[in-house]
Amino acid sequence: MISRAVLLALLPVIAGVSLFQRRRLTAVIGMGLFSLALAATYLLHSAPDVAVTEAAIGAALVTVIYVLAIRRTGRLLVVGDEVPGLLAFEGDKLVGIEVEILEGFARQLGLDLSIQVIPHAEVEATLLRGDADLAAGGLCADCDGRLHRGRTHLPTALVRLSSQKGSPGGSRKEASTKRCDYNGYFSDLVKAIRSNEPVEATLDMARFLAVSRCDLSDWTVDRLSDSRGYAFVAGPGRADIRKQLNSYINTLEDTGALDEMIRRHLP
Amino acid sequence: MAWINGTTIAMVLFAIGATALIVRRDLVIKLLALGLINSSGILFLISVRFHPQMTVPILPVPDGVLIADPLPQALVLSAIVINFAILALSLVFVMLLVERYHSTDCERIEHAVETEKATLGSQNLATISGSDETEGRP
Amino acid sequence: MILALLPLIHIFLGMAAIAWKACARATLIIALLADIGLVALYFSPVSHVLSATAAGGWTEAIGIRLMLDSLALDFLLLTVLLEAAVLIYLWRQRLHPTFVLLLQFLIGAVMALVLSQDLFNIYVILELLTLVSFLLVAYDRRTFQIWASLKYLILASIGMSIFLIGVAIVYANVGSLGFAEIGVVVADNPQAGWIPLAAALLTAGVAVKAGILIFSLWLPDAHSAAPAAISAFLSALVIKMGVVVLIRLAHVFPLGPTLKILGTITGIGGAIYAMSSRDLKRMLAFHTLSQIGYLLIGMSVPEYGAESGVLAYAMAHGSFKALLFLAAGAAYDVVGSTDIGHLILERHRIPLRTRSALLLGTLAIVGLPPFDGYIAKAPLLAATHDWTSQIVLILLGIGTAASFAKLIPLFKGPYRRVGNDPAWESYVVLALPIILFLPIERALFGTAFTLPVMSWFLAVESIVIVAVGWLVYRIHRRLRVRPSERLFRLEPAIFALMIGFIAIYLVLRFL
Amino acid sequence: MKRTIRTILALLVSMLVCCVVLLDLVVPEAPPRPDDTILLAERTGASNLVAAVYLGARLYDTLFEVLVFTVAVIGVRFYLSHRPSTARPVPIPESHVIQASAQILLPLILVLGLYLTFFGHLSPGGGFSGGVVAASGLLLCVMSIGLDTVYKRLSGAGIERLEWGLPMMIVAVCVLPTAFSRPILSNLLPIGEAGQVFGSPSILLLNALVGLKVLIGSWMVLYTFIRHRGEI
Repeated sequence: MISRAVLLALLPVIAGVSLFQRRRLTAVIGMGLFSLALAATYLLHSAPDVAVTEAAIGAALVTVIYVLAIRRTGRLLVVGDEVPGLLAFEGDKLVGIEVEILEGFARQLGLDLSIQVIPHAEVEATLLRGDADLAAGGLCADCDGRLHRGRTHLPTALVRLSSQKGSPGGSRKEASTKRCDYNGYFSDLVKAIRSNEPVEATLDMARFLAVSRCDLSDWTVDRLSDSRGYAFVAGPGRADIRKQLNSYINTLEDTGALDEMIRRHLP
Repeated sequence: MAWINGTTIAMVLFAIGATALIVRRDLVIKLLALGLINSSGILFLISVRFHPQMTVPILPVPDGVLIADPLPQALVLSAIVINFAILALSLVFVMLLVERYHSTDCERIEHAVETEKATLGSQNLATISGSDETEGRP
Repeated sequence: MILALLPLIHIFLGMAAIAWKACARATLIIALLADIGLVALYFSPVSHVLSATAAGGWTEAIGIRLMLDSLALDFLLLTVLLEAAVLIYLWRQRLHPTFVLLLQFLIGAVMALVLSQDLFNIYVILELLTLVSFLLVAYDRRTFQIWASLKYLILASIGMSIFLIGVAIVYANVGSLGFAEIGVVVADNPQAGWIPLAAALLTAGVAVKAGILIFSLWLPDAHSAAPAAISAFLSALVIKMGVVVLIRLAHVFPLGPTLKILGTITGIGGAIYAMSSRDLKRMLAFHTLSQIGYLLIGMSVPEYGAESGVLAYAMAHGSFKALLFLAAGAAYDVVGSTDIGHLILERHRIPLRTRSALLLGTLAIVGLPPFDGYIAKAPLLAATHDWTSQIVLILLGIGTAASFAKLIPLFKGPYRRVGNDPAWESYVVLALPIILFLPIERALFGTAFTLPVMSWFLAVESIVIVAVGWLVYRIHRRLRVRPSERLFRLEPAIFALMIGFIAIYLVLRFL
Repeated sequence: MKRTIRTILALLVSMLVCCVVLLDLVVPEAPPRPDDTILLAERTGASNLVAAVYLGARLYDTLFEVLVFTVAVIGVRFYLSHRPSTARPVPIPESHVIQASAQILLPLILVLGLYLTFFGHLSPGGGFSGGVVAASGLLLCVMSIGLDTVYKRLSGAGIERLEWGLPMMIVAVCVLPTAFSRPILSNLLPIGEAGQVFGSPSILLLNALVGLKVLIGSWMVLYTFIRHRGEI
């Protein structure tokens, strides 16, 4: 009686905690655990047949196929936001300098390359959680000390873009409600600039060049620093992958393939 | 303590599942929430006529002992398998979508699908794998 | 005795199509012939072999019963008709065995559903139907198809969980899942406290599959994204499986006012969206919503003749909607787009037979005499006596005419013989019931049709409705208002589903 | 901000649904149903009443459930097989611990699967759970001798033919009684002594068919997922 009540009360807790996890893998395993607890509950509801079936199908089979689908072994998982020329959609394919480097690198390692587009601001957190091997997508700012920043493959600069309408001189209230810093997807930023929403963003050169095709007469543009460079970033404890990637980029540079890629993608 | 019974917990699970299904943007987690909603229906069906004195429906049972109704238990076996079928097939479809859009964010995918339909019209839309056009299109 | 053979033959042959890949096409013909044979038995002297049976001889409350009543017969005939038309349509195309398997399973599940008299059996078959149509919608593996069918699966699956909870409550109170036993218990004590909740759960669950506006927000995307032959099946037949279950539920539970409200919302909402849609297939999908509203209002009317009117209208709608979807698919193959403006510009390239099929479908759908749209609507209009239902029915007629007025330029000249529609025979199969509807329905339903159809008043009324619809179309074109389609996204749709359930519950409990 | 509002709304609406059902739930005290119980045991000869309902009184439901499973397997294979498979052959784990434990666990798991399948009418279990348990045994095989070896051996045994052959056989078993002018889906085989393995031959046969079908189906799903997983 008591055990049934305890188990029943435990079910929503397990389900709630596991469904609101940030990491997919934790959520999947949490739901597997939930299924197991559910099977035990069925057993205490004198339904042993159901318990056996739920344990075999719900806890084992479903969890196994979900883990198979999202596991990382044999795969080079790269996260990053779109950057025109470096990593961007062209029709239904991702193209760019970084994509080409990564494809070659993955082939060299014998892994399947898997690139996921996530908001720029979440890249670092994803790496720190260990949900990805590498980060790409026009990373040129300084990163957290625990991450391993690779060698620069393309020089760039940082540009601060802010709309004049909501400039710091304006009323504070307007500034706090209307202005949002760019932390979503790059495609959202482009849309916001096209529709003249007040935006403030720090952009790298490639993104800025793409944005500057829009009408920027209402915006103020400050050049922040010149001596930056794009690089890949590896997650904490992945110094090995940084070393391999650096040497791969070195060979690309030595054979002249890197220059050729840059010429092809950045006219 | 009497309120902690199967039906109450099943409905609480339904509420958690529905909330997660709406709030979480990650498609894989949406599917897990869908599985939770289905499980809540199953738990409800098992426990709605359950009484603590009931015993396992396997003969022989001693005289005077209530046995649990075997019919809902048999129904639930079907429902569990159906739940598995739904989760497996939808996972395959999510995999296809992620492969195409390189993202598991539901809103982003939805937005991309809509713009794709709007810009290209209904012709020449990209297929997931380009080589299958000859393979048995109806 | 052999009633269960009807679905099982399809399932067996579907599997056989994968087993002997070369014979995939042949299994479709064998299945069609078997269906025609079995349904013909009903009209023969040995019709007792199709009498009600219990699967496995379990006649007790625990078993599953199958029954061929007029509702089932109507949908069986519609299924056979559509099967023949789609078979002809697909005949010259390459068919993958998996496609044949899924098609056979779809037909088998439809037949099993209309025969079933058991709540949980209906649940299992609805799930099979969901999964099969989920796979068929995305058959070409285009991304928008995949997204549309994923949305369909998620919403349908939530609906089915709600349905399952309803089944549990019914079972807890009745101790059986057969409609007959439930009907007896409900009739014994119509004021019992469990009835509103159980009815609300069951209705809301099925409504997701039945194409009711607040619940089935997946429908426009899924039906317009699917390949043409599948769209025809889904819109003409599969969506009505939800309606079949609703009719069976309405026989048992007091659903009248609920169905009327749902029907009004669905019908008018669907008509408004259909009017503002510029894509032919999407417009047809929205129009399906508005026609489901028609059926629901018909179901809420208790008068004599209304139910056979509903059945007749379901059949009529199946025939002309399938015709329109198939012809739209043929037009798409030529023009490469289903945008109405595009089709009108390129109309000289569309084969004449396709255009005639579109014209026939349009004439039938707006309800002009003497086609089946009119004949099927007439008994409904004649049987509804309360003025609110009358007004809604008339509004729906106007909405239909207004949305199909967009197609008028498509039928203007030049009429040159261009190309050849490879599938025109399938239009002939579907045109037969459209033109010869009255004798067919009289044979099936007897006297319910003699009285109202001949009335001059109804004929004039339907012509006036079409004329008003055309005027509305002209006005609407000037106004250029388009309702937002944000509602049809996944997350708002889940919200709408749950709020809709609460609304149905409140109506059932307090009205 | 928009997210917060949406979260609160979602929570509110789903709690409302939850409360509506719970507050209005009327469940009478469950009357025991001895008549059905006796009938079930008598007419099927199975002492596990759930199996008697599942494969006896409600075989028609089970049939459609098997079809749902078949559709799922076919769907997974059809939609994933058009994708390119992984770049490299799936490796065998190097770890000796896994290999050793696989060799010990494998027979145990297979015996458990067989027990669940063949004693499903006497004790908890049945074809579905037995099949899935046996399939997890195959997964262990994959870990010890490699995916491709297992796949080749199983294909050599002709399991692809069984994949659609078994549902056909199940449908045929269900339809066969009509040929002997018995109701469709009823059992033809004689009922033996209750409580014995062969006390209920028809349920035993159906459990075996379903178990094999589920074993093959689950294996195919697992194989397809290992070979062609997507980009998540």
